[in-house]
Amino acid sequence: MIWITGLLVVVMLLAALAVIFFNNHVAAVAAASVVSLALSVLFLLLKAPDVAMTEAAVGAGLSSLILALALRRLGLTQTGAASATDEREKNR
Amino acid sequence: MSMVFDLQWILYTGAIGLIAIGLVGIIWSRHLFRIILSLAIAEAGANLMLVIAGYRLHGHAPIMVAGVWPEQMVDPVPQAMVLTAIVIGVGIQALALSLAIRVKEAYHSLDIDEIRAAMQADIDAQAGVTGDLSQEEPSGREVIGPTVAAEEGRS
Amino acid sequence: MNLIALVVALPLLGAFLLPVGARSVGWVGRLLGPALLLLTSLVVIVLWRDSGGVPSHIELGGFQPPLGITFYLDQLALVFALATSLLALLLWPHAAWRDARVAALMLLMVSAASGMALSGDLFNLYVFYELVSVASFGLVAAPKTGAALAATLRYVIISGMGTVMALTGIALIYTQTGTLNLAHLTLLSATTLDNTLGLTAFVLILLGIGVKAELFPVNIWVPEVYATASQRVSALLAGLISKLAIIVIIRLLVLLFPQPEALTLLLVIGALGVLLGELAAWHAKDFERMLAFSSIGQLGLVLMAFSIPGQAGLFAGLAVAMHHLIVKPALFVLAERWSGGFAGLAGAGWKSPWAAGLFILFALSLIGVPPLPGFWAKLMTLLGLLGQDNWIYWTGAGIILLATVFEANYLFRFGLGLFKAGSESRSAKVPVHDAGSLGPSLILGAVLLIATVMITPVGNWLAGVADQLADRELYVTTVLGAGRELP
Amino acid sequence: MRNLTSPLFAAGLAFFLLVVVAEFEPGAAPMVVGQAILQEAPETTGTANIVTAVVLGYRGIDTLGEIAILFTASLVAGLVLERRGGKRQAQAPAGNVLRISTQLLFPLMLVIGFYIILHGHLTPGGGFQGGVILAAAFFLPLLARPGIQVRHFGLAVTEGLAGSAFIVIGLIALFQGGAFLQPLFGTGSPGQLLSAGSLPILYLVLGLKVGAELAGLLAHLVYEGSET
Repeated sequence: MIWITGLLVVVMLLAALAVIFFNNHVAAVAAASVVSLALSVLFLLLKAPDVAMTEAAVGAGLSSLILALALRRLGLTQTGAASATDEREKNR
Repeated sequence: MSMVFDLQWILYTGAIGLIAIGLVGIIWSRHLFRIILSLAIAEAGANLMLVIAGYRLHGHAPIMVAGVWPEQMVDPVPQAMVLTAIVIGVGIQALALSLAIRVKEAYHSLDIDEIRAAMQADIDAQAGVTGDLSQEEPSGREVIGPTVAAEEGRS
Repeated sequence: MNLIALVVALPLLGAFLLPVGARSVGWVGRLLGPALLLLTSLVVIVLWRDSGGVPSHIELGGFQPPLGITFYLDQLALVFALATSLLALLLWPHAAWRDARVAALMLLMVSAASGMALSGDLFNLYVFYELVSVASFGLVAAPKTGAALAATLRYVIISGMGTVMALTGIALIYTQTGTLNLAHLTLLSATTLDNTLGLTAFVLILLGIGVKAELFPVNIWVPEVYATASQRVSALLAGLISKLAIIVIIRLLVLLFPQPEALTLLLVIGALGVLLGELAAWHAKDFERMLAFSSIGQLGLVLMAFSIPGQAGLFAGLAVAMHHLIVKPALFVLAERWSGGFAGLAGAGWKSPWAAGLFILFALSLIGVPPLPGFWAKLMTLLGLLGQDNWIYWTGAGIILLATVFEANYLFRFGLGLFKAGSESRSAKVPVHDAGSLGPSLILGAVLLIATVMITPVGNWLAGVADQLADRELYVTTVLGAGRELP
Repeated sequence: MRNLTSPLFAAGLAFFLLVVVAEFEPGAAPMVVGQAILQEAPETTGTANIVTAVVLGYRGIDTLGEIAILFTASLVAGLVLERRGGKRQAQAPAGNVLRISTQLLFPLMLVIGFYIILHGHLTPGGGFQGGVILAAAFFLPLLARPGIQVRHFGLAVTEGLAGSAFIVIGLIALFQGGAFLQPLFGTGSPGQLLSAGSLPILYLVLGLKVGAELAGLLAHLVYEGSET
């Protein structure tokens, strides 16, 4: 139990860091859903099956869908050309 | 005992780590989309913190099954709270994204600082306080307003 | 007493039905909201009369506290529930007549604000607080100009940060105590929350709820939101919602956090708010942002008053808060016609003498000119601060006096500007008030004058409210009963 | 400046929180209210899933507030994104595979969604989780056939009526002399599908409302007022 928990926490925190540091927005959304999935398994380990189900359905599923739709509407889906903002963020 | 403590410690590191990473993301990023993502991360951390608050070692899920007594179950109350918090979180996320979509259309930028500058210019123009003073002397709020002070405060 | 749940349930029901109902039957959209608000005000008035001023509680869902959620009905909760309905009725926005969705948002905000006033459960308070937030996002964004949307987005992000902090604070408290009922927490607080953890939780909740209370580090949204939102929405946010947030903070402080450091923290945050708010207001060049910054300053003053230990502090804080609750919405309603930069308002007072008179009345009360209620509120705060044998409190008193000088300066400058002889081209464009834009201010001005005349009974009543607020034992016995066995 | 100080601030906060939580007794939640609810919930509410008892019974008003928040968020998203005379975004029609799989999936997801909602008082799951699946079920056709007309009015009616039903059930209890949102119709025997009185009805209503709101949100994000 303790090893699985530790592994999950590490994966979760790495994915969370990836959300901030990935320059690609699509990858960031994917990382965010990895956070949700890891969290959902953690909830299951913590004997919270209701919460785990909700986190998986809402956090990993619905929220990613909403983010993906928003990405399209914001015109951020193209992976190659980084926008001006991205450039600035990289340069800081 | 040390095993027990380690588990607790790992879990809290996870929760607090998520909160901290999320807060860093919110303050540090200038890109709106990234800020909204970071908000979700921080919220996830707070949710995990709540669930841990109700965890009892070697406990069972709070569902009546033969052979499991209420004394062996984990606390159902934080779980109910987290259900609520998760749904609230996704609602606010969708709301923020809708706003971001429109803001981008209005200001052609997703950079929070550029948007803020454009918004201030807009507000000043609408209030009719541009032109006369803004060039040579910064308006009062730029110098002393809580905006500046608050950013010092929160960083 | 169970009927008090209607105050939360009815506006919510109305809000759920409005977007659909208004599309089928047009007049529903226009009348349902005000009618429901009248009804909820009546419910509160009747229940208040029946209660005779004695606190009571109700159990939602019929589950005994501390298991279920309770509403606690003391005079403070009832007066804020009533103020919520009445102010929303008075400031019912024009846009709500055209767009049923704005009416629905107003009703949602009213429902949640009443819930915040009444709730006796930590997490339930958080839920209502979030509902107030989300409804206010919608109301603020409703003009849909680029600036309004951008301001709302920044407001959403700051509120989101606050949410995370408040939730973390609640999690800390729950981890330590295993309960959420405020009365139960009060019983347990002496042994479980009087430590670093308690203080951390308080700071986190203070920062979280402080977003709505326009507290110092988390108030960067205030000027831009009030400058872009419709003035009536700003009036509600600055007048009512910010006070509710402060009342919640103070109730938690009284019940759960006995640490003296918490009071000092309030004093420092309040003093910074007063100083920065009033200075920024002094620098402001348009009416709305002047009001916005002045509102930050006033809320800092409220916080400073509450930081005085004991019943005296609660009394002073309530007095300042109630005064601001009346004055600030009235001023924002005046800004409805007098929107924008000072230059464009030169000579506007000649065209709308009633509005100018009202402005001067409210300004005098804000500055604290006797015999207006604002004077007594400020005097009590100053005396309370000076009565503490502590240099920090004395510094606080000095800051208030200094800020008052600035406050008087910019308010007089604006008042004089109203009567400046404007150039011909400008005076042609000077906006004129009509009955619709003056009405709410007139009513609030009348309330202020009545309070001026009846300052003794009003003061005595407020002292009674403060007594109830200060009485932790009363809260516990009212909700949990005396000597009942608790889990 | 803020790119250096903000990580420091967050690291400081994290460290402080860790110091605070390190004081906690390891592995043992205080279980004050939780234990009491675990003991009495099966008798008082008749649910086997005690989280459901808390969500709909003990903390029912929280849940009401929560669906109100979701309702508000969806309302505001609609308000913000709506634009008069806006044209649809031109989309490439979906391939056959997606269309056919959608047609197969739709009824399946409906069944699963309602199953999860209706067993919420017995097993993990309930109104929220089922509602999300319902929303997904209604969203799939949008992906497969971009031209399809979103029936906002239908969604709004579902949303409004479901939300009102939740409150009306609460008010019935109030006017029968009980408290607002008090569970009705007795408890039945815990573990049966037809048990727990009015709680499964509340969960059904909740699921419909959550589903309609989320579907509305998604539809707003896909279509309304899109440029070009």
